[in-house]
Amino acid sequence: MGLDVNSIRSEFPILNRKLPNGKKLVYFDNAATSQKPQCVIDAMSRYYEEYNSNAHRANHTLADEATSALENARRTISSYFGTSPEQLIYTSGATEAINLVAFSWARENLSKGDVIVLTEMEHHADIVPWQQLSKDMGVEIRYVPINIENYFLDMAAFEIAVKDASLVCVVHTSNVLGIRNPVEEIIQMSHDSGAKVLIDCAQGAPHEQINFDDSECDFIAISAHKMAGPTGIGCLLVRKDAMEEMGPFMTGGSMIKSVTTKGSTFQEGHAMFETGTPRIAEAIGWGAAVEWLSQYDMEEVHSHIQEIASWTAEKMKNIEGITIYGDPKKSNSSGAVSFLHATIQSQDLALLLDEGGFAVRTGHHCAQPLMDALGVPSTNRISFWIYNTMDEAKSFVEHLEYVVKRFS
Amino acid sequence: MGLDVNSIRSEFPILNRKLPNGKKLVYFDNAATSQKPQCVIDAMSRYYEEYNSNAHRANHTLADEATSALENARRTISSYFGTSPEQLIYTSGATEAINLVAFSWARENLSKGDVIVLTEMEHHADIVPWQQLSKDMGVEIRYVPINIENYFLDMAAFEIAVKDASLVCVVHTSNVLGIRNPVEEIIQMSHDSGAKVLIDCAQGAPHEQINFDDSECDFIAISAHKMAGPTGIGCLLVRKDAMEEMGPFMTGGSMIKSVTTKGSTFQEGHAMFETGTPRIAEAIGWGAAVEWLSQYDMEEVHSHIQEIASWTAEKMKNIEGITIYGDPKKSNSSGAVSFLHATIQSQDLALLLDEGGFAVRTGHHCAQPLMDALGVPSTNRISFWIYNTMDEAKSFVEHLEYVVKRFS
Amino acid sequence: MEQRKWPKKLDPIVDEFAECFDSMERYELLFQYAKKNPSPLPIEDWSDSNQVHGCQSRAHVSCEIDENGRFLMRGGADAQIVQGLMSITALAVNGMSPDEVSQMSPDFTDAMGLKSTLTPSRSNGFLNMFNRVKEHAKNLK
Amino acid sequence: MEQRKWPKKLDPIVDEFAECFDSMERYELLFQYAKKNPSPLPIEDWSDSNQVHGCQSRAHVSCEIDENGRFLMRGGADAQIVQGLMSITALAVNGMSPDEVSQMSPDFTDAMGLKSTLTPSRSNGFLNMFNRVKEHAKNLK
Ligand SMILES: Cc1ncc(COP(=O)(O)O)c(C=O)c1O
Ligand SMILES: Cc1ncc(COP(=O)(O)O)c(C=O)c1O
Repeated sequence: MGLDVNSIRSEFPILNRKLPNGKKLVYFDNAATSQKPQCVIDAMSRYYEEYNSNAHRANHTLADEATSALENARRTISSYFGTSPEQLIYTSGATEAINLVAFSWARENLSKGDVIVLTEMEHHADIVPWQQLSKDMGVEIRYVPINIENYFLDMAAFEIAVKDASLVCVVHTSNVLGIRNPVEEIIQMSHDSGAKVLIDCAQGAPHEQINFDDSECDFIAISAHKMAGPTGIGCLLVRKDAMEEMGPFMTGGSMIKSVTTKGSTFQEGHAMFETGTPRIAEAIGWGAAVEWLSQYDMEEVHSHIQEIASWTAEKMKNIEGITIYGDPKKSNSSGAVSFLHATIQSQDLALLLDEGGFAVRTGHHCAQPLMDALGVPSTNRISFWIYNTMDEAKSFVEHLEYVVKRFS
Repeated sequence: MGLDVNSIRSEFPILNRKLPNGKKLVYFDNAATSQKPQCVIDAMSRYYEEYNSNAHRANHTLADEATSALENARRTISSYFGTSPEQLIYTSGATEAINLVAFSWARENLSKGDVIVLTEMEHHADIVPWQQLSKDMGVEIRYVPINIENYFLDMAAFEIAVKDASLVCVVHTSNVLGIRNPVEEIIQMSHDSGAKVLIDCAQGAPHEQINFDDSECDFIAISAHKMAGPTGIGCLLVRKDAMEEMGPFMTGGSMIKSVTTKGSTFQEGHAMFETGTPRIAEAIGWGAAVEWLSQYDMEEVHSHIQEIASWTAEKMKNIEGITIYGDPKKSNSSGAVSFLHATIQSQDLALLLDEGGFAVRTGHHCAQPLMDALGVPSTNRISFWIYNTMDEAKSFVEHLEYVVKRFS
Repeated sequence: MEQRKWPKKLDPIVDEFAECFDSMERYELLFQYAKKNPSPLPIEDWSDSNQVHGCQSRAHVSCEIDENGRFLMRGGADAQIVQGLMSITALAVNGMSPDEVSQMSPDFTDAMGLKSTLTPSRSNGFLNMFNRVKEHAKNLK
Repeated sequence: MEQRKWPKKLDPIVDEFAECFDSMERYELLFQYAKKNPSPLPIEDWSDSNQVHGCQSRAHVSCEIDENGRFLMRGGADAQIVQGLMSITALAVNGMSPDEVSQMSPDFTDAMGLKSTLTPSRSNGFLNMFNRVKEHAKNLK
């Protein structure tokens, strides 16, 4: 069968976009955020046009419809991630999800001297909350290095670091390198050492089918906007026993059972962690995105992306002065290709690529410790998704060759 | 001139909604959330259809456009609230805004024994975060009672409570009673006692023009969704000197200056409090909402609402068994009318009103201490906004009379 | 026609509701049934342990097996609509075997024309009450 | 026609850019100007205090008044496009009075056809660099 990429593209209005300079948009910044199919955009508009209402305590029809839609979205999304609605806590994104673990679980269950294992490959979202915790509580942080020959985690170092650890926080797939970490092994080894595990699936979820319950992982953080969903929403998936160990984080309406001037009691389970007016339109939009995605076989989607990425990387290697960071040919790479040119500085290159219509991310990608490990201040990064085509990749390689010839 | 309410209504697609039972929707649940004009819905769709991209570190055209739109929205919104963009921190809503003050300012600047003044009229969002702080840090909470004769804050009690207080947190306008508190006086008295002031403007912002800089208030919390904006966004407005006293709250990307495995340094000002992928579509939607709202004179909007509310309340008082909580005739009431019937229980009444097409909120309205003060477990509440009409109010009163006749 | 999944003795009640002219009449009928609770739970017996959660109004249910080994549900609620549904449920389940109760479906409310009033996200708690009764029945088996 | 708000000596440069066939040619020209910096800031003088913030690439600017009371801007950047703009800015401001510098507008970049490349949200920092120079000028007045 194969994916019908042309038909998929036709569902994304933005992919017809002409840039102000007349060039057709070639969107290669998918690791930063994905584009949205019309059905996702429409699901949110329909909510606002037909049944917008504050959810919960529904005593009127609109509130009933909004609440049902919110909770149906929770069912759709949790089931897509292989778990039950009770294990899903809506957050504003992966960043808030990780902060939630730091505030609700770690502050309640760790104490001075306890060890948290991170890697050099983490996104700042999975570093800074732990550094803050370390400052406040005196927990120790160990960083597992990467092997800069093959860009893999140094699993021998991990094995040592995980001893006596209480919490292990690892990125599923690096947003810079596209490297997919051996999370199954990491979860197993962490549990063997008695540590809880948080996997940052911000990049993983758009590229493979995550099965939370099967993974036996304790916490998984996900952002909707990188997987065809809207901005402003994401989730933390939490195993039952871990959830029972969590204390409240942000507090206010909805998460309470009762409030008096003497004190308050809280809801149990995921409801304790969701306060204030819910992200109703966002949840509905994400639900629609997940429904849209679930019509495709993620392995097929992955091979499609992988084919483009490995072809592109191979061609780029032949261009004078280009260095690639990561191993895009590896079959489980997410297809993010980080690169630099020897003489054209990364920002200059970004502008020269933009001039050709190519949306390419440039900078430290919120992963400065990884940049330090690679010995560079920044990289250019192209990253592909379901709607990208080999033709786009070809035109990119041509434009890059042209730019390098003219400007290096 | 007067408002052209019919023309305004035509901008809100949902107001043409027919409910499943064939009745026309009459939306009287505006204090829970407002409806959105087409231009707000379209602004968000347009973002997703034409220039969706992750913001910041913009090196390509789409990212540039998204970042500009995000920051233009900040300018539009902050200017509407009479302050500069630097004083506005985007949050997910008023609840997160208040939690931000608790985590970032209070935890840094208060200590055991310090006094926080609340009122009995607060929404749970402005109670529970302080109770948590009290549990964790031993700060003392004083609740200013309301006078249950006229439903006003007991300002004599406030005057006593504010002595030696470090922080005063007061709701601008009660979501249950519609009562607008004398916030100018409260701010003055608090500052005179050396206390900082947080005003919860979730209900205030949709009903009057908030001028943050002029108010001299230290913190103001606002939700977009109650003022024609989307779900999932709101803000905390913070005075410059208060912002300088705040420490980081949630951490991760964007809010940092540099991250190394040794430690991190943070951005200054509002950027320190915004981490992760921004609520881009939401900010754009809220910006459009504020632009839409700013074509109207809020005093005119207020009189329109007030006229409907006071007329309706007056008529309701004549219905056998109806008690009204609050003083909707007061000229600065927000037009929220809380009521109960002597024999028809509030939830039964809600369903009977819903059957007529009337969306009415019922419950404790996240204000259980206020319910306790009023001596009731819940109320029914109707609340009006710019697009409501006297005809809707008339049909509501008729239906209520009919229900009371038939079911009491 | 769909199969009726409720005890035969509910048929007249279901028909009575189904024949109502509109929702207002159905509500009126529920208000009437609220007064016909065959086995009320006196207010002084309303406790935290027999409270139905997720119900915005107060609703309490307690179940037992009577001397003849038959199921007996006692209920009370401050909202008439919930109370009416409780009465009807009690009329149905009282006298059944716990096994029969544990297999009952709440479909009769659909047939009564109350579907939209009783969606899971309406916080009137009928479904919670009903599930509570079935849980009791399972535990009493 | 819009009034030219830049020093006359920039006219030939502005014209040179305005006559470019497309953006690629303009960028090429900027790369060339990057090499013609009249007053470079040697890398060993790049410090935290003269770094231009909000600029993703490294850019440093330091300003002084020379013995003749004339403004002198020294700059260095690792990105050629920013460096090219710095060179052109230096060509413009060097030799001006601080007062003149503090009143300069960055409009010449629009006339050069670089508007879309230099929006405030592009993190290439040209505007930050330019404002930094003007601030210096104000302080040196
Ligand atoms: C007075 C008041 N404060 C705070 C809130 C909380 O706002 P949100 O749910 O948008 O965070 C509300 C809204 O319900 C409110 O009415
Ligand atoms: C690996 C990784 N973790 C975490 C995040 C943070 O996600 P968000 O910005 O949606 O909170 C990102 C996205 O940039 C990411 O790539």
